Amino acid sequence: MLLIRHFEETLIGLHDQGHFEGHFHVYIGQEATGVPALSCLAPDDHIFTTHRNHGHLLARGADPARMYAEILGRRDGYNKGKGGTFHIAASHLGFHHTSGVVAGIIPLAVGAAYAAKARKTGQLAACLFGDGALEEGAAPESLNIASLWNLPVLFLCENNGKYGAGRAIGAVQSFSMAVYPLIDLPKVYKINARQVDGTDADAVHQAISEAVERIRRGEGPQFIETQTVRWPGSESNWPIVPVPTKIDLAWDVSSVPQKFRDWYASSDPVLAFVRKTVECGAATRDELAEIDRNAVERIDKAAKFALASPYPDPQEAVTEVFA
Amino acid sequence: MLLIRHFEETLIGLHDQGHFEGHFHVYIGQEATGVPALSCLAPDDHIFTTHRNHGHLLARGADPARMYAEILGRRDGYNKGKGGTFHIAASHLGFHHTSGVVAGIIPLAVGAAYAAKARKTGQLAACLFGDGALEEGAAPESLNIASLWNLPVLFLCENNGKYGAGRAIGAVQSFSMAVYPLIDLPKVYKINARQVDGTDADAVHQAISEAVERIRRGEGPQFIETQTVRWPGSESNWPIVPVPTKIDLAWDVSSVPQKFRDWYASSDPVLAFVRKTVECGAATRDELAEIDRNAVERIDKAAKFALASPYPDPQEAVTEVFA
Amino acid sequence: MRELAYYEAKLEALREILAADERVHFITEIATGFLGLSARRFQFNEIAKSFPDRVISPPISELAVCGLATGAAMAGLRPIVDLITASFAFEAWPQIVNEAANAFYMSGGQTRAPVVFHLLHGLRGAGAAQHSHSPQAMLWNCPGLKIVLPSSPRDVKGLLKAAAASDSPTVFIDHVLLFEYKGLVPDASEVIPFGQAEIKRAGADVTVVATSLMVQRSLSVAERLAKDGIDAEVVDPRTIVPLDLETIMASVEKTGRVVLVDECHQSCGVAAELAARIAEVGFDRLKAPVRRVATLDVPVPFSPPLEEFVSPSETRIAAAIRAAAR
Amino acid sequence: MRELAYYEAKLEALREILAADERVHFITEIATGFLGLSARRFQFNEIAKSFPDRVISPPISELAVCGLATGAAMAGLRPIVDLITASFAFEAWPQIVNEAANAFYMSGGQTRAPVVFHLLHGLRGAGAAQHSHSPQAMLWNCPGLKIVLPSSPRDVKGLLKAAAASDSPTVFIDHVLLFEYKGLVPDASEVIPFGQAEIKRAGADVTVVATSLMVQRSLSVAERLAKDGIDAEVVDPRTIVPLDLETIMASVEKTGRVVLVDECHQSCGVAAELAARIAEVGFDRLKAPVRRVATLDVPVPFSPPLEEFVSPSETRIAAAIRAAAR
Ligand SMILES: Cc1ncc(C[n+]2csc(CCOP(=O)(O)OP(=O)(O)O)c2C)c(N)n1
Ligand SMILES: Cc1ncc(C[n+]2csc(CCOP(=O)(O)OP(=O)(O)O)c2C)c(N)n1
Ligand SMILES: [Mg+2]
Ligand SMILES: [Mg+2]
Repeated sequence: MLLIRHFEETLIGLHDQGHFEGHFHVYIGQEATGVPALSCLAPDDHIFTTHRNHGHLLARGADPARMYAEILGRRDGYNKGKGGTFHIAASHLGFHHTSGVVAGIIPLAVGAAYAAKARKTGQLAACLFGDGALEEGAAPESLNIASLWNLPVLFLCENNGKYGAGRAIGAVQSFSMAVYPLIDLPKVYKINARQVDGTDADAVHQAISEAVERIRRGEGPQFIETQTVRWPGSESNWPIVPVPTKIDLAWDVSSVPQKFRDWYASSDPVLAFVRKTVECGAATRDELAEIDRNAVERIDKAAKFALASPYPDPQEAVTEVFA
Repeated sequence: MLLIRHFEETLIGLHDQGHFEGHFHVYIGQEATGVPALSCLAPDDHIFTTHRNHGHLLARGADPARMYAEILGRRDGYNKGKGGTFHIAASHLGFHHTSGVVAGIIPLAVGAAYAAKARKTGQLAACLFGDGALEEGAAPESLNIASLWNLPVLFLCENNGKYGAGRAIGAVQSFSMAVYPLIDLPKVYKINARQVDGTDADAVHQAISEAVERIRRGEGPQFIETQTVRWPGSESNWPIVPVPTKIDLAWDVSSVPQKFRDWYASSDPVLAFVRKTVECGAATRDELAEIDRNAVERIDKAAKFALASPYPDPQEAVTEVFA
Repeated sequence: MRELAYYEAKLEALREILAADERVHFITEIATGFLGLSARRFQFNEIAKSFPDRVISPPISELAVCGLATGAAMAGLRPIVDLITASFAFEAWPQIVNEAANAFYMSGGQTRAPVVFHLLHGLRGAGAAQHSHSPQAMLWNCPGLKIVLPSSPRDVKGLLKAAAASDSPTVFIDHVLLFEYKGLVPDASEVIPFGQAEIKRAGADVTVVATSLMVQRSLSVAERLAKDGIDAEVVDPRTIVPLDLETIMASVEKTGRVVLVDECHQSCGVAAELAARIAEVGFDRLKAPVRRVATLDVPVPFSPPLEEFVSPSETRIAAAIRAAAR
Repeated sequence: MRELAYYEAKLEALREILAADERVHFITEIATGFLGLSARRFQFNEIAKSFPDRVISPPISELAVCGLATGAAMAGLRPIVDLITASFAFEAWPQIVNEAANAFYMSGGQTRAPVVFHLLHGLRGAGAAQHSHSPQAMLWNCPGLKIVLPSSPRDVKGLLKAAAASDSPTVFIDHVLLFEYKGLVPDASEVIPFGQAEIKRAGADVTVVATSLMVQRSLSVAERLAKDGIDAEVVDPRTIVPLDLETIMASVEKTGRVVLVDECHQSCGVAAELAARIAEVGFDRLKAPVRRVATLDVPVPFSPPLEEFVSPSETRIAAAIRAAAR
């Protein structure tokens, strides 16, 4: 989680310094969903994710250096610079195709699940998407087929709109989705569905591992909605870091600008996990600080690696159009 | 209802005689839905229908002669021969646009309702579609918006798959739709929804008139599913008439070939209505026979009119591309 | 060699493909099936019964179905999706042109999506505006898709086999009005590689480049014109992605006169691209302007004489060849 | 006349349109709004606030939203739908190309659908494969849609007003990289009729036909080349449906040399159609092959030097003009 957090905060810095162009999205605030969720999957499961993919890849063990290189459009990027932030793919980790089209991956994940079932490989397909994706017709079409054909697919809907100005708002009726709660949608397609607090790593872990077990037992598609509160740094279209995350913030947020303080004090899943870890005695503050320093260091190195990686030869642009 | 029935049976004859080409769909078996449903609408309401539109147009008072002319591609057709069976439009009756794309009209109807609400005209938009249309993503997307924006739209889903080999089967779980009963889908979008026997004209009338009242009171979208048993003449892709409908069949189906007999004996809504009319004393068998003769005569004349109508001048093909 | 009807060769190919490779799954509306609404469609049933686990009917959800097939291809299958009427590909447009087409490139060559989308394009007779599309030009505008347009029994068989073996997403587009054409098909199983045009009729005066049903229509016109002393060469690219421009240009080199016959709407249609390419490389060879015979730029009307008027009919093809030969 | 930036002229037009006609409703994601992801997007807020009942944010449901707007147009409104990134028009493809485009024709002239679809097309910088489409060529292949491609502050204002007044479904396509261009805009409200090309730069040697951002890029190249004695004429069709072929041909008549600059992928792109038409009617006038500068036929890569390589860059435009002038 700390690695993801530092990855994203550093990334915003790289953007501000002009090291890469274009629109991008960060995973800050959703770390306690992605990390436990992906830990429940087997090494050969298929994973499909979206514009908000960085946390998922890191949670699965992707190399932050190659991710940065991709986001900066460098030769050593996972996609050799052809994909960029929206499309990071890492086939060896099960990330075949990452789409920036809202709901684009939902049918694809259902298809990978279809293949796994047909080939009797025991794999499942995990489909990670935002609450907004349920507004696209591709979502209900896919839920329907997954249910009818009893496919081994895990739908993980990360609803980052709780109490927020986001889309499908977790705790109240939204302006863009009439279905409330969201899990009523999969349910109406006879898909088992559960809501869980996406800032509570343990709760997420339990919900996802149960869902995965059900899928492996052949019980068909499972749907989990995790609710998180949208990180205030993403209120604008380009993310800004209100304050760099440090372990100490878990106990004292006075260094956070007033208007962002609430989120760090009560909604930040990383700081909550830090507090919990210390409270339950699993680690001391010093041990965590050490882990944190290592994470920062690893991210620093990764960023340096990416910055040193050359741009691809322009001619590369016309290769690999066809397999 | 008798007019519709004879219209369709005669149409099948016209097709068999080679008077027109291509695929077409008939409304046989659904007459007790369309006739009462459309009688509940006001003259200036908007209506959007599908490939199975003939009964809807006739129920609204469209001229069978101009409909035949359209289906035969003649100059006097409602669309001047440019539309054909799938696309009959009759703007003065509220039929602006009839689409052969499954679910194509659902967003359009929601849009007409949006316009009515914005312009405060008091109109509603009726959206007539089959059970299969709910499988297309356009349907849930539209239900969502209609609900969120509280639009004056009547969704009439004619589920012609009851007990049949059709798509979303009315009385059992279908192979193509996981949502069962179908009305659970609008309900999950918080749209008021009801199921009704589509072969019972009185029940349909009551359900639709209540729904229309609700809409006029500003209560927003209403959804009615009518269930009918698919007419056995449409088992193949091109309809065939097992036996021409006559009033007497209401009491004696022995002239119907064995394999089709069941439907005429127990599922035919026209014959059921005939029986009911006589039983309750609203009309005698002779009076009905007279009405039937008139309908047959009107249809005969209509067919002759269409056959006598010339084809459009080929140059017409390049006119009216832009308004 | 045996004489087969087009539809027979097409079914034969499908049967062989399904039998040869367990990874092939065929997604279609079984009731109407691989043969569209043609009178022959019931012949598909036998195949459906032979491979009950791998021939499946989906809901009416083209978008999700094409995505499903693409995702399944990414995960080790080789699905073939039958969209029946080509116009319904529009429902699936985001998955075909923005997911499948981009997957290999965008992933930097990591992810293959060997999926085949099957469409029946064109003016089928009374299809009217919504059911008569020829989306091959739009698809050609989307890099990443291979596009196959067979015109004969031999080609449909050999090209379908190549499509099933292709590692790239492939759109296989044919025409319901081709189904009854007969022709010789090799006994042994033949795979026709993509990117090899075929001279369907040799001739000295005018080069006619046509695809799909338009090949047959052009051949019939060419025979008629031969009696009037106009000797047309009919070239069939068979696949437009990849395109065998060499074979086309060799013919143009010889004749200096070109007619392109294409059932897409004219503007930005397949003929537009061929015209642009031929004039780019063959400018000095052309003795007359390149002529296009395509569907007129209006929605397709229902009424038969109107439909005939807008279509690339034999009358219009003949007139264009005569004008080019002059 | 005042000098305005493109984005200012665009907003001004929208404000005037909304103020003038109650039937106009503007459907957009208010947060990102009419100005896409540009730095100027917040300026849209003021308009959103001025017309709270007629500027509305829909769910992420492009298909239903475009259908809704089309249906509302059939029932008496004149909606403008902002799809923001042009690639998302693919989600709505069935409604745009198979419902809206066909409605008037298919109904035999009964039903008008005066809806405007607004798209931001092209290579915006790091949009990668899925967000960089230029769907104008695909749309030109669909009869029934008017297609507008402004390139200057004055044009965007005058053409948006014409689009709002059009009784036919109209696709209004512009480019986020145009927003900062400045130019003179008349004080009085001006409506620029569809189908009138404009000579953006007069010249004697080579005719350059370009649309949208490519007009600005071509103008900049033309100025550079003028110093080397190559005098390029830059023609901007402004609308491709309807197309003012006369103005284009008058220029070709004069120069005999043509370069087409177009941000669509090359195959079956806008340049392909222009090339085919120009060669059809101007065959005898052409002194050199018609040259196309378009986006190379590969999915758009993310990495900046790769994106530059595939794009119709100034380098490639200059090379094409030089070659044509030779
Ligand atoms: C088809 C499509 N429409 C619109 C967009 C623009 N867009 C990018 S992210 C986004 C919001 C998505 O919300 P959600 O799915 O909840 O994901 P979040 O960003 O909240 O994680 C939108 C509308 C898009 N990428 N694709
Ligand atoms: C988008 C699309 N996909 C497929 C078809 C082919 N098609 C025509 S009618 C039909 C069945 C529709 O079923 P339903 O909506 O229940 O209507 P019914 O014919 O039963 O009245 C299908 C699949 C189509 N017209 N449009
Ligand atoms: Mg969200
Ligand atoms: Mg049905």
